[in-house]
Amino acid sequence: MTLLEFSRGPMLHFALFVFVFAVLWRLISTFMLGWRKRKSEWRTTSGSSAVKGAIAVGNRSWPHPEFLERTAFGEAVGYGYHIGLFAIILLGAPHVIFWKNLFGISATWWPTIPSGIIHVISVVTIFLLLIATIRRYMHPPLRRISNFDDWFTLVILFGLMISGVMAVFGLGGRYEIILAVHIISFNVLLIWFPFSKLMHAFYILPARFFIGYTHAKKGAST
Amino acid sequence: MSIDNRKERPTIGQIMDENGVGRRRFLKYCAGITALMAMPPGMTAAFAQQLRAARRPTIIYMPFQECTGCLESLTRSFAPSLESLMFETISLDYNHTLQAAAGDAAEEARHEAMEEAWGEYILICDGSIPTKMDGIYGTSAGHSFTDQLHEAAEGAAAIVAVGVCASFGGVGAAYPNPTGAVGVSEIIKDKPIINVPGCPPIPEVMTGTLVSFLASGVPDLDNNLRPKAFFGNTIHDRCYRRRFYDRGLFAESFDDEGARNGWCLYKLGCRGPTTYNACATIKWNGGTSWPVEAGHGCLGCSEPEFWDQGGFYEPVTSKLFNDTGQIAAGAAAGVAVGAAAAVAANRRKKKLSGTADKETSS
Amino acid sequence: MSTATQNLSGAPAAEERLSPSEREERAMSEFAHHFGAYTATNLESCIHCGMCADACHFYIATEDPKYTPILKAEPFKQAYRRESGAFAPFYKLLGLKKKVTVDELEEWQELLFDSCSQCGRCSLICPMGIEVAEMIEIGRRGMAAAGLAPKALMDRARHQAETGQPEESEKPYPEVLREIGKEHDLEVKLDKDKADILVCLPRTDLDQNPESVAAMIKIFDRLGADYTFRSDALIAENYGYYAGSRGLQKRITSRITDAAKKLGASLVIVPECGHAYTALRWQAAEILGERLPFRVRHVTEFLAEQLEAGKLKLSKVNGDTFAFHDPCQLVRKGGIMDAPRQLMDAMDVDLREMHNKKGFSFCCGGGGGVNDLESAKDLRNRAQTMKLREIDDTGAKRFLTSCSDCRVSFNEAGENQDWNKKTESLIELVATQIKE
Amino acid sequence: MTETIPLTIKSAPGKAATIGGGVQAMAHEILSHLERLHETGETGAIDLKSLPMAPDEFHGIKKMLGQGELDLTVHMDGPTRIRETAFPGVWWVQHKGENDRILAEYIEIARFPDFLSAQPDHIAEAVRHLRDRLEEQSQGAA
Repeated sequence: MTLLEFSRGPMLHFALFVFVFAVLWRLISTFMLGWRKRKSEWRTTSGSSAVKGAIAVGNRSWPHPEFLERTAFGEAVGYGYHIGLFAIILLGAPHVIFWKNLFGISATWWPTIPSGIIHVISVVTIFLLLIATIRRYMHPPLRRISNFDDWFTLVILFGLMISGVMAVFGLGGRYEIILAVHIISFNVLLIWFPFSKLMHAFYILPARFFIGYTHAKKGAST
Repeated sequence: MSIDNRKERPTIGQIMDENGVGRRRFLKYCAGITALMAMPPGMTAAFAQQLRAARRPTIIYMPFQECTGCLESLTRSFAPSLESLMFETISLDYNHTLQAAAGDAAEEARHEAMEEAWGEYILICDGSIPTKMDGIYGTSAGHSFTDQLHEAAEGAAAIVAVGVCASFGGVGAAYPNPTGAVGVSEIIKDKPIINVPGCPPIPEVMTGTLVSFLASGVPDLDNNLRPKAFFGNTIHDRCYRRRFYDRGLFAESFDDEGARNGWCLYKLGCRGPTTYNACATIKWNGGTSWPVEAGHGCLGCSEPEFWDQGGFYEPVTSKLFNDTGQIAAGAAAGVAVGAAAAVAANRRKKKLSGTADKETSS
Repeated sequence: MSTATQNLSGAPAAEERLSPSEREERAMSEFAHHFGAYTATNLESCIHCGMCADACHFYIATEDPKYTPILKAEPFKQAYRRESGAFAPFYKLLGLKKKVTVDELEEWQELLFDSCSQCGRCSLICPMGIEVAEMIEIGRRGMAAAGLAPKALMDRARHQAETGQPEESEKPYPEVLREIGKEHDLEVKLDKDKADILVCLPRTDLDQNPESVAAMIKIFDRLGADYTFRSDALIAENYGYYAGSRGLQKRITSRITDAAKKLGASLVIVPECGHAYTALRWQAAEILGERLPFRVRHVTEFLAEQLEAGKLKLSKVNGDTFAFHDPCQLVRKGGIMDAPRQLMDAMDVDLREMHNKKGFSFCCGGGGGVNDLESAKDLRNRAQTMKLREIDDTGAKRFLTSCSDCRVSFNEAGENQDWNKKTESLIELVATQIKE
Repeated sequence: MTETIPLTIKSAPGKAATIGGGVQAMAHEILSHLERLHETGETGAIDLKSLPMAPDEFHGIKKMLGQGELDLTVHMDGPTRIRETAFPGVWWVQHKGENDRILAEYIEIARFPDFLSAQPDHIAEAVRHLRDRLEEQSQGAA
């Protein structure tokens, strides 16, 4: 079995299994920890609070202008690499094929972005990730609260991005080896995902909803 | 056998002169060869000089588990011209399939040829070698292929494994590999081996490899023992459809608009990105065309495990998840373990917060 | 457990005698009380983006990374990861999350008390929607349980739980109230047996701003409300909440809720005090575990209702320009978004808004008990400097707010920095403009 | 001394800029070879067959290089065509085999195409031959 076959065969299977298993484990156990019944006299009904909660899910994506002066740079970098990553993962032709094969769907509607643009996005995204990393190291509060989780996640992302770019541009060795390294880093990401901060991809929805909901009940700012 | 019975052989230059081949004709031939090998054009004259000085080689061609496709390809490589003369020059002193002699006479001829060039001949192997049950799946003249290979390899200057079978086992070694077929390099470890894989290999690549060996010995090889001159780039790197890949334009089926427009065949399973060969530049049938130009993706025939890389029509990145049961099991287990973890955590919470709760309830 | 009851009995030295392991156990026990799906979601969500620092006045004023809000919640987070999170057994088994130790808690005392005024601005900035302030509040509760809350707060909380007022005063506060009434020629309705409305007062006003107390009396008189003050439930502040002690907070809250129930009141008025509002409006029912049989309203909220009902008539203020500080607990966290501005509008106040206003207003620097901590003085002064500059930037001549604790803070800052503005009470202004 | 020396060319060099990046890159590579030839006499060559080029790029290069004074065709197992481009020192060499199949095609940067020069081993042999001939003659005379 070649490295490539291993990476997209047994290892991918294992990684997907771990991913699904542990993500559900973490989410289910979080949401089953019990809910406190609140007894205060609320300003709004549960229904309209829920609507406000749903709005908060979207609203929090855009920072309040009051904070922008201090956070604009961090926001821009964060936004930048998130958009970059999603564009590459969801709209890059080889990835689209990967997802289609993974889920066994034909999905002819699924669009792709021309590779040339994806290449540019990739390089920009790596650059932004680099800035984010430097910022994490240089910015005092960020550095103070960073832990292994943050750094290791960045390492995986870099591995993934750089191996991907190398595979595409035919750098650093034979394509199938680099491709295998790329897929292996993806597998590592899948396995690491449920145990790491990457879970924010899932928690972001309930967390934003809750703050929107509870603040709406008090009439507090969201 | 020993080197005592060796015979002196003429140089290629002498043979060319005898046949009235002009020097510039020869130089032009070499320009073609060096171009094939992606050598810088400035090297042509030096290459020609080296080749002229080389002695006419003895070539022993040993077929094992093969289909004769590679030999067919090789014999079709040359238009009736100087190239055919080159082919005659390096012509085969022994080849089962081509020679008129058969049986004991053929075996005798082989031994004679080997003896005359002991330690200097080039051994070309074709086909995989079965190893299971002491190699009884393939025998010839009462000897197993493994034994024959060992014997022939002993006196060889170098071995050229022609075709994916001789190189990596090929179709014979495909799952479940009932005969235990392997490539030459799995058996012979003490001789220089050059793999020229393909199903079949490009004829020009075969002759190019031989000629370059004559001129300058074992060429630069990759980690699969293939000459880098021919196997240094992927099909994808050199493909004329590459720009469609770069622009994200793909044929989705063999009869759609994309296919008619000549877009990239990646999604239709083209193995170009992981296949190292020279089809995209040298092409086939004397430079007429090649599979991708004909509208079909590369099958990856010059790669190890050619037959076991998944369906030909599944993209390179595919052959992924097919066991939804496993995922469902993972999901179910995740839910169950998550719920159990929550129950345990809640129990732990009750235990831990006992004092605190008493405090507030008091 | 005997230690628990001792704590509640209020013996001053009880928590000082605790052994380190007892402290750890009690902190853990309090943290565990707050474990649940809601807190878990908050704690699991953090991506360490550090943005909350950019919302916090203490960080902005000092640029010291230890004041990053989410970092203040670390002990609680650590306890959660170790004991309640999905992978808690592994964290515990592999020692990835250590037990929260006394040393750590002691280290965090400054972060949880001195450098957090519970203003909740960090909860607004968090891109993940984490209730950072609430997580810090739980940290405080663990500290209080472990007997590690600042003595200044704990002693006052205990005193208030026992006697109804946080500290001995020269005269008991009901006495002070009566005297203020006499001085201003107002009838003080104190200790009526039945009344529709129970009104509380900030002890800081009783101590330092008698005008403000008089204004309250005057306004309720003019409205002809059926109200009373109660000696046993006069003080609005809740030092139990400041200290983070659930037990003491509950006892102090009960003084007011019990009195209101006895009165048969349908409404309890929280005076100009932000934390009192949070404690009574949003936490009383939760901490008592029951729905309250009366409504709780802040005085500005109540007055705005009266204004709308046409019962309150105000005359116009002329000339001066005003700035207004939105108290965090009332506005950002309490949801009183419009009431103060409705009142100001009715008086035709020429309001010059600050850059950070309403829900985004910066804290006065002294809320959440920070004003009571001597150790926090320097830190709060630095935060106040920033705030004063923002007020001056409005160009307004006069400065209003609606929280006595904020006034204490601004007065202190004004003295320290030779600030030329006097912090005025919105209620006092209403009292002067109220029409017959 | 300001007047320029006119180059003798048959077709003016085309404008490369209108063709695209690949042609530009090729032009720069040729230029650096040409500079080296000019300064040190070092020759160079660029293989055209091994470059994956689109037909329009290929024609772009051809158009850019233009046509110079010489255009020779040598028949030898198929035609070999050697063209001087509009830039002296830059040669376009194309070897075709039987059936017009292109064996090799390259741009050579040299004073004179290598294919046309006599090679050292050829010359060595020529020396021997001529000497043999002279000896034969002198023996015959004797």
